[in-house]
Amino acid sequence: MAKPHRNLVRDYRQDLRLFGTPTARVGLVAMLAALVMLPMVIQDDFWLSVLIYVGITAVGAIGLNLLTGFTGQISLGHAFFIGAGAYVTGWAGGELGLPLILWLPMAALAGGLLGAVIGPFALRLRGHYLAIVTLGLVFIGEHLWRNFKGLSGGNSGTSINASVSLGPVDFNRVTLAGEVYSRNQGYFWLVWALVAVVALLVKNLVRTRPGRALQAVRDRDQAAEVIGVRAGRYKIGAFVISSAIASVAGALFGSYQQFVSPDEWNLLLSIQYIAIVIVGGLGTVFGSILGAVFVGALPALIDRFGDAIPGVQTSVGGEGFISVFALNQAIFGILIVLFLVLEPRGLAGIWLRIKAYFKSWPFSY
Amino acid sequence: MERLTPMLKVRDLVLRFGGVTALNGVSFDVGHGELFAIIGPNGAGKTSIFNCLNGVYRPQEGTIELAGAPLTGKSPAAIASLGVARTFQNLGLFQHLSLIDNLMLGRHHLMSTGMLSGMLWWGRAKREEIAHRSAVESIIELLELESYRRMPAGLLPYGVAKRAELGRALAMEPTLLLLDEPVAGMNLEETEDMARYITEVRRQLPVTMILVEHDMGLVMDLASRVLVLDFGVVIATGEPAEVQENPQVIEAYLGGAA
Amino acid sequence: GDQGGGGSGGTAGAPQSTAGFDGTTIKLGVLSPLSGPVAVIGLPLTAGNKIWFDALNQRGGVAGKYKVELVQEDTQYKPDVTVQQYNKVKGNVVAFTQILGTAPTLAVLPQLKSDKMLAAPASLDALWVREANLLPIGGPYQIQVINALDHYLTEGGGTKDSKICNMIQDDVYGEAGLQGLQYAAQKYGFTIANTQRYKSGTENFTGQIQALAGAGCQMVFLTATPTDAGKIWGTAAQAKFNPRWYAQSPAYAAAMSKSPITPYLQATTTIVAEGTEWGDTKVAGMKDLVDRTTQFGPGQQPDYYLAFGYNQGRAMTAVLEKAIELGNLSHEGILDAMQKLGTVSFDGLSGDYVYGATESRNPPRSSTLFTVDASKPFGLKTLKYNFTSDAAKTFEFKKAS
Amino acid sequence: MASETMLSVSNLEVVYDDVVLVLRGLSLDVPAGSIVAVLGANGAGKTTLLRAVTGLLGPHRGKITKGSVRLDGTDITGADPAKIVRNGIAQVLEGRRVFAEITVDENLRAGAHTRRSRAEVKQSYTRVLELFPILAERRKSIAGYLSGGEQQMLAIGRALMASPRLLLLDEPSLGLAPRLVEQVRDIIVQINQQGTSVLLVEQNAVMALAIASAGYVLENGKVVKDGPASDLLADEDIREFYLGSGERRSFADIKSYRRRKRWSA
Amino acid sequence: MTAFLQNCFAGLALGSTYALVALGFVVIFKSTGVINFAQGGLLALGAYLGYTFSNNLLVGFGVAILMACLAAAVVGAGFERLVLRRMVGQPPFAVIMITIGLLFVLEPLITAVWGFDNKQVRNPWNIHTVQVGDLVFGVRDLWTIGLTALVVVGFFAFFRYSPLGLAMRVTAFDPEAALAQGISARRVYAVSWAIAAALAALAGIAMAAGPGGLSPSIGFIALAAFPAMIVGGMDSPAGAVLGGLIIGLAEALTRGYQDQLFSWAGDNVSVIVPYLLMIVILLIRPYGLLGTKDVRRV
Ligand SMILES: Nc1ncnc2c1ncn2[C@@H]1O[C@H](COP(=O)(O)OP(=O)(O)OP(=O)(O)O)[C@@H](O)[C@H]1O
Ligand SMILES: Nc1ncnc2c1ncn2[C@@H]1O[C@H](COP(=O)(O)OP(=O)(O)OP(=O)(O)O)[C@@H](O)[C@H]1O
Ligand SMILES: CC(C)C[C@H](N)C(=O)O
Ligand SMILES: [Mg+2]
Ligand SMILES: [Mg+2]
Repeated sequence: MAKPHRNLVRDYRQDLRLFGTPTARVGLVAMLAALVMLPMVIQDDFWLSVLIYVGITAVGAIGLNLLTGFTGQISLGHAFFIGAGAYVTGWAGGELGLPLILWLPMAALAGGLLGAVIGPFALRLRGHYLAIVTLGLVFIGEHLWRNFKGLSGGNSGTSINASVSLGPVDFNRVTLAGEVYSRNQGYFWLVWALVAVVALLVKNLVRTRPGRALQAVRDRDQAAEVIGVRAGRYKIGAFVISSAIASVAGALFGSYQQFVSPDEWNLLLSIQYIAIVIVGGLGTVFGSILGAVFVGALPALIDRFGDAIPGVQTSVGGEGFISVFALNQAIFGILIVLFLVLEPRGLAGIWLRIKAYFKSWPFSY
Repeated sequence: MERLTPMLKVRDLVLRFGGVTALNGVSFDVGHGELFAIIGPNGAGKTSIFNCLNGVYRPQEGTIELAGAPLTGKSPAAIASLGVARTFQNLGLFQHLSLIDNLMLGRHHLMSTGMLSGMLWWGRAKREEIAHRSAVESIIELLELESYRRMPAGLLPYGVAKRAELGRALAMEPTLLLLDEPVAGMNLEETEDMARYITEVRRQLPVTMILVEHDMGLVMDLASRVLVLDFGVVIATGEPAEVQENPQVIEAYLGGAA
Repeated sequence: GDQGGGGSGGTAGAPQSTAGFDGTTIKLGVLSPLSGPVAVIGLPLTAGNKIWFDALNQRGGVAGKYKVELVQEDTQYKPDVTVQQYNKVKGNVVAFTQILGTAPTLAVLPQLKSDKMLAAPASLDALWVREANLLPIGGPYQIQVINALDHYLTEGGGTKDSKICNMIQDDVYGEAGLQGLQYAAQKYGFTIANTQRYKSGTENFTGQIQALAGAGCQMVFLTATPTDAGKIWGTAAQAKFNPRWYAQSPAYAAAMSKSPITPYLQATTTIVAEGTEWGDTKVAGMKDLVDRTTQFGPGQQPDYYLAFGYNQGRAMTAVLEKAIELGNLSHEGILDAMQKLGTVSFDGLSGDYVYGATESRNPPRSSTLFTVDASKPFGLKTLKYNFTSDAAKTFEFKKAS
Repeated sequence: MASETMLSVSNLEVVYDDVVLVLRGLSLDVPAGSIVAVLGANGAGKTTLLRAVTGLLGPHRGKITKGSVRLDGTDITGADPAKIVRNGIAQVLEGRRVFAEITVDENLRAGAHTRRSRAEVKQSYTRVLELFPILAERRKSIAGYLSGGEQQMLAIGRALMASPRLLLLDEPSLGLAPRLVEQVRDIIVQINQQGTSVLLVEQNAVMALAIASAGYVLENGKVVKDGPASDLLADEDIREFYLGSGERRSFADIKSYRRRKRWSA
Repeated sequence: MTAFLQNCFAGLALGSTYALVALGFVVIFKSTGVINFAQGGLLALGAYLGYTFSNNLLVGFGVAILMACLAAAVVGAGFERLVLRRMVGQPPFAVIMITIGLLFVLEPLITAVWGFDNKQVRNPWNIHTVQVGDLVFGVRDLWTIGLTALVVVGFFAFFRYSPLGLAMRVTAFDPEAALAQGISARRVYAVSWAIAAALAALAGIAMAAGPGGLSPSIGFIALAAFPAMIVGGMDSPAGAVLGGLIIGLAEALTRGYQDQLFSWAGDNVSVIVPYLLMIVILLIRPYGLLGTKDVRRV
């Protein structure tokens, strides 16, 4: 049965607010505060770099979720667009020496253009067929990167020295109230600020006209056409935006790591993104972030505390029968399986359940 | 009811699927503001007519004109923006979207927010959302769907889903509304409700309707004219009472129950 | 003979405690693929590091008094993981005694620079020679190729009109092999008749082998890692394609001397490496290595990479001792010691390396050629010991840009 | 009539998603050899009841939290659906659910999955095609392209291929032409006379009560009224809300809001 | 001409391996509607089991193959038992992810047990060859082609004569409706996973018995078999075989003629030829050469 509205809403404006309830607003403020404070509290470079990669992955995952979760187009080609973003950054930010405010949008633009080239395939292919064709994109892309030496440095890879200053703020060396913050701290802020921005943009997209259209196409594309949604146009549009976002993630990846090679944009990366999106929950923006944290931070946790786990070999010649990484991967695999058996809607589903539980608390039904 | 130029003019439709001829020379006119019913045995081609009307199927032969302009060859989306709306026999709701979003989708062709302005939200997108949201709310009120607003369409009880689909079609502000079995699977009470909504809509809006339905009570009570289809061929057209008496119709369709 | 500017090292006192050094123990980082496909290389290499330092610790440690402890992290040979792991340990090590792989090394190089950290790459790329933050050892891949070609053209029966071909892995490592061959081609005036590339992990090499056979190759230089190399040679043997094979040291693994392809390898293949054959007690360094392996790494099989890791340990020890002499084990102190380090000898396991100021570093340019011989412990028998071709002497090393 | 109880559902509670309680202690009996009708508004829990009987709650994240289902006295609560079908219960799913991608023939063959004897399968097959001549005509067609009514016939035909002792029908008349509704009604009677018990979920109360021996009215997951079909047909409320009392009012004249009858509070 | 024929033979041998892997994909897709990402992991597992049986037990190579296929089948069915049966009726996405999870578990377990170094499988094929005129045929390749042919015949018989074939298909289309027909989705899943795993094991051993020996990266071949499955049509066993052979031939021939014909396209084009070919074929036939079309109507 439908639940009555908990909070009285006076007008549609209020009803349409993203963080409409007081609890949601408190949550938002707490989250933002946590993001600002975290690098000051953690400081440890390992954890910061893990969280930076997590943030970068979250950006990319939001992009993929827009395409796969919201529009229903399975793509295994995400790694390709991520790589493209990194190389554009190497070129625009590194070689041309353009500032952050230019190379980041340029990466997005390049990704979007590539997406527009690939998108039309989606008009002809459905479901798994599309997935495998986009998988081909990863391999073809890798071939391109290896041979397109001017941009990518070919097999030897390329260094990326893009400036990360925004006005007076250099994220490599943030100075605030006389205090100097490290590169990792600066990058943390930059990356997670972008996570917030991308999340907000995508959240807005999916709750307005075009986003509804995407989801309509996902659920029933013929019915969508009949009510006036040009399904083809939206499929391509979703590809464009998702690829643009992927390229932004790639741009951040390249500029943070400062060196990239064609070996990195492989199928495993794409699969990792798919994993994030599914584990996080298809069709939820917040889930993509949760998924990225899970997929990125869990291995780091196991790595960090591997010594404490019996049977784990943390060094060559040391005791134990399984290496940390191997164990890591195995645990990761098992957790994925467990999660999905218990909650096929992913982390976001678990989150919803928790919320639902507290809504009806203390009544269980 | 006087007849001016017909709202919809269908001539000699022929639709084939491989060996099956679903429609075989179907012609009819529907006048402005009329409620026109199409009945016929299962598989006669009723839904196929709808599919031709809104561009899902391309008939091999024949023409369709809406208010004098040809529809044949246009894409479903283009036809939708000309004001042709429909409900689906097997429920065409978007399962994972809430009821409100489903209705808002009905207004898709009346809105203009693009991907970029949607992302930015503040400004155009927001204004448009609010404006169209209030239009949708009036439909929700009309169809008494208030308590289901946020429910994903996939979880709506069947009867409510049928109503929601009518709502989505109405949200399109159609000039021609195609209803494919709106009361199938409903009990008497719900059928009466649906009848009331249809009557109410006709009273309030200048909309022409075509109704496909197996519930003879509903057809006989509401329709101004009825077309009877069998194996893709029109076997009778006329006032409900006339058609009901037609032996061919009884034989092919109504059976003893009529 | 490496009497650097002795003056500054006058502070005879013990070096200050610093990140990675608590006054008694020196911690060194190891970033190596301990899992994944490249673990075949990472595991023995790291074992080599460990054998060196275990033996050193038993003798008292660096400068006779500071024990060394290795902090190992698994990189899976992935650049991004390497960056994370680097960040994980950089705060509690004085330097990295191993970072395996060209791409991973390049990925952390920017950070090495900003952290003023010294690291020893486990990779023979020519790129490293001119990097102040890196401590390379051994003759670069390019040098190995050049020496091999010299041998082929002078004693191996080849002429500059022979069909000389190339088969390389499609990545940085392969590029290094190609560069060496191109340099040799230009020096000796031959043309490369055919180059085949393959992706690491390829299952079927028939196409490439057919192409090489079709091009009439009389000699093929192979830059590969063992798993692929085994398949390549197997396919060639099966196709009855019998050119002279010269292969870079990393292509070979001991198991190949006891496999169905051993006869083929014995008949066709020469391996270019450094040092001497395993267990050759005439060479002092090898005698020590064998003894120490027996003592500290009992299960270890003879392995090319084991020796490489062992040599890395030796080079790093030299740097540390210099830094201790200078009284400063901080990151800056170690970099400074690196600049002031003279020639380090590897007791015949690898050629002497002239360190010191980055611009004037000079890597060893000698190679040793081996043939496959099942009766030897590592399956390799010395063909030509420790020679330097003229062309190798003239090869110039540039800075990675 | 002292007929044995074939299916006995007692005190059944079903919860979806661990939170939505849909059946609230529902009990119902189907005597062997009878037709029992289940009526109820949309969302009352009729389909859920059938799912609980045939073990199909799993895919919907539903669970039986209380109560039991017995077939011929043996407990089949929560048993494996395959086992339930082999024990003689077949179900025509709501919304037809024919296998869209394969032919009509293959759909029918899939329905006979649990049968071993080829000869018997052949017999059922001929019988189904006799009952639904349209299907005979469209044997080689891809089921997904059939019209709605044709698919409904296929769904019933497919269930009959299992030659069940108890047939559960979830709104079989949905979307069928009046003449076909009569046919389906006759077919149900015919199937029943051939020895199959029937549990019939229907919105078309006139049709259902006309052939059923007993009926249950569900509201909000509970039985609010039950009894012999003749009693129900005579019941004031049922007449008004399910059958249309006395002289039929024209749908065109319904203008005002109607009083809503709810049995349970 | 000799070179051409030699390349074609190489293509057939490679294609046969692809076909075996692709058949594994198809079996699982047909019954669950899901791409099994763990196929490569199962292949590696099968190969290592075969290695262990052949090298450590005193059984013949043929027996070792059978045992490995059987053992892999048990693992496949066991996976269904432990995990997949809980997923009946859940969205395909969740199930796909579960197969990825399985891959993540299999890989490290394999390397933990067998290590990373190259293993030599004791086998009678080795690098032996048969020479016919100028052509050299690897014995292993001949066996691979032969075994594939045998499996394919068995396969068609299975789908043709066993009711399980139809049950598998309808379970993929609509698991709930299939359950309602008394089709045990669990049994269908278990059987198809067992078959897929056995096929993978067979492919794995055939590969491991080749010239290069066995290393953990053997599972990568599954990636190259994706195009084979897609080209043929994801739910068509015949398509898998056809697709495997087409892709194998195309790849081998491109490799063989890279220098003469494809040098403009960059180095090592053959690696991407399967994907390019796949894209071209799909643009012409969106459901592969023999795949079933989606049925959608309103
Ligand atoms: N896409 C299609 N492909 C093949 N055949 C089709 C297709 N669509 C409809 N048909 C066939 O055309 C005929 C008419 O179908 P249609 O859906 O129009 O019937 P209908 O009159 O709406 O029947 P019902 O009352 O049962 O809904 C049927 O025989 C159907 O099988
Ligand atoms: N998978 C599900 N998850 C949550 N709620 C569900 C689920 N399926 C059904 N429900 C809810 O259970 C209630 C009963 O549904 P059910 O389908 O059994 O009703 P019904 O009597 O068959 O209705 P109808 O006449 O419309 O078919 C409804 O309120 C419905 O929303
Ligand atoms: C040990 C070597 C094979 C590693 C190789 N030089 C590389 O850079 O990756
Ligand atoms: Mg219809
Ligand atoms: Mg129902």
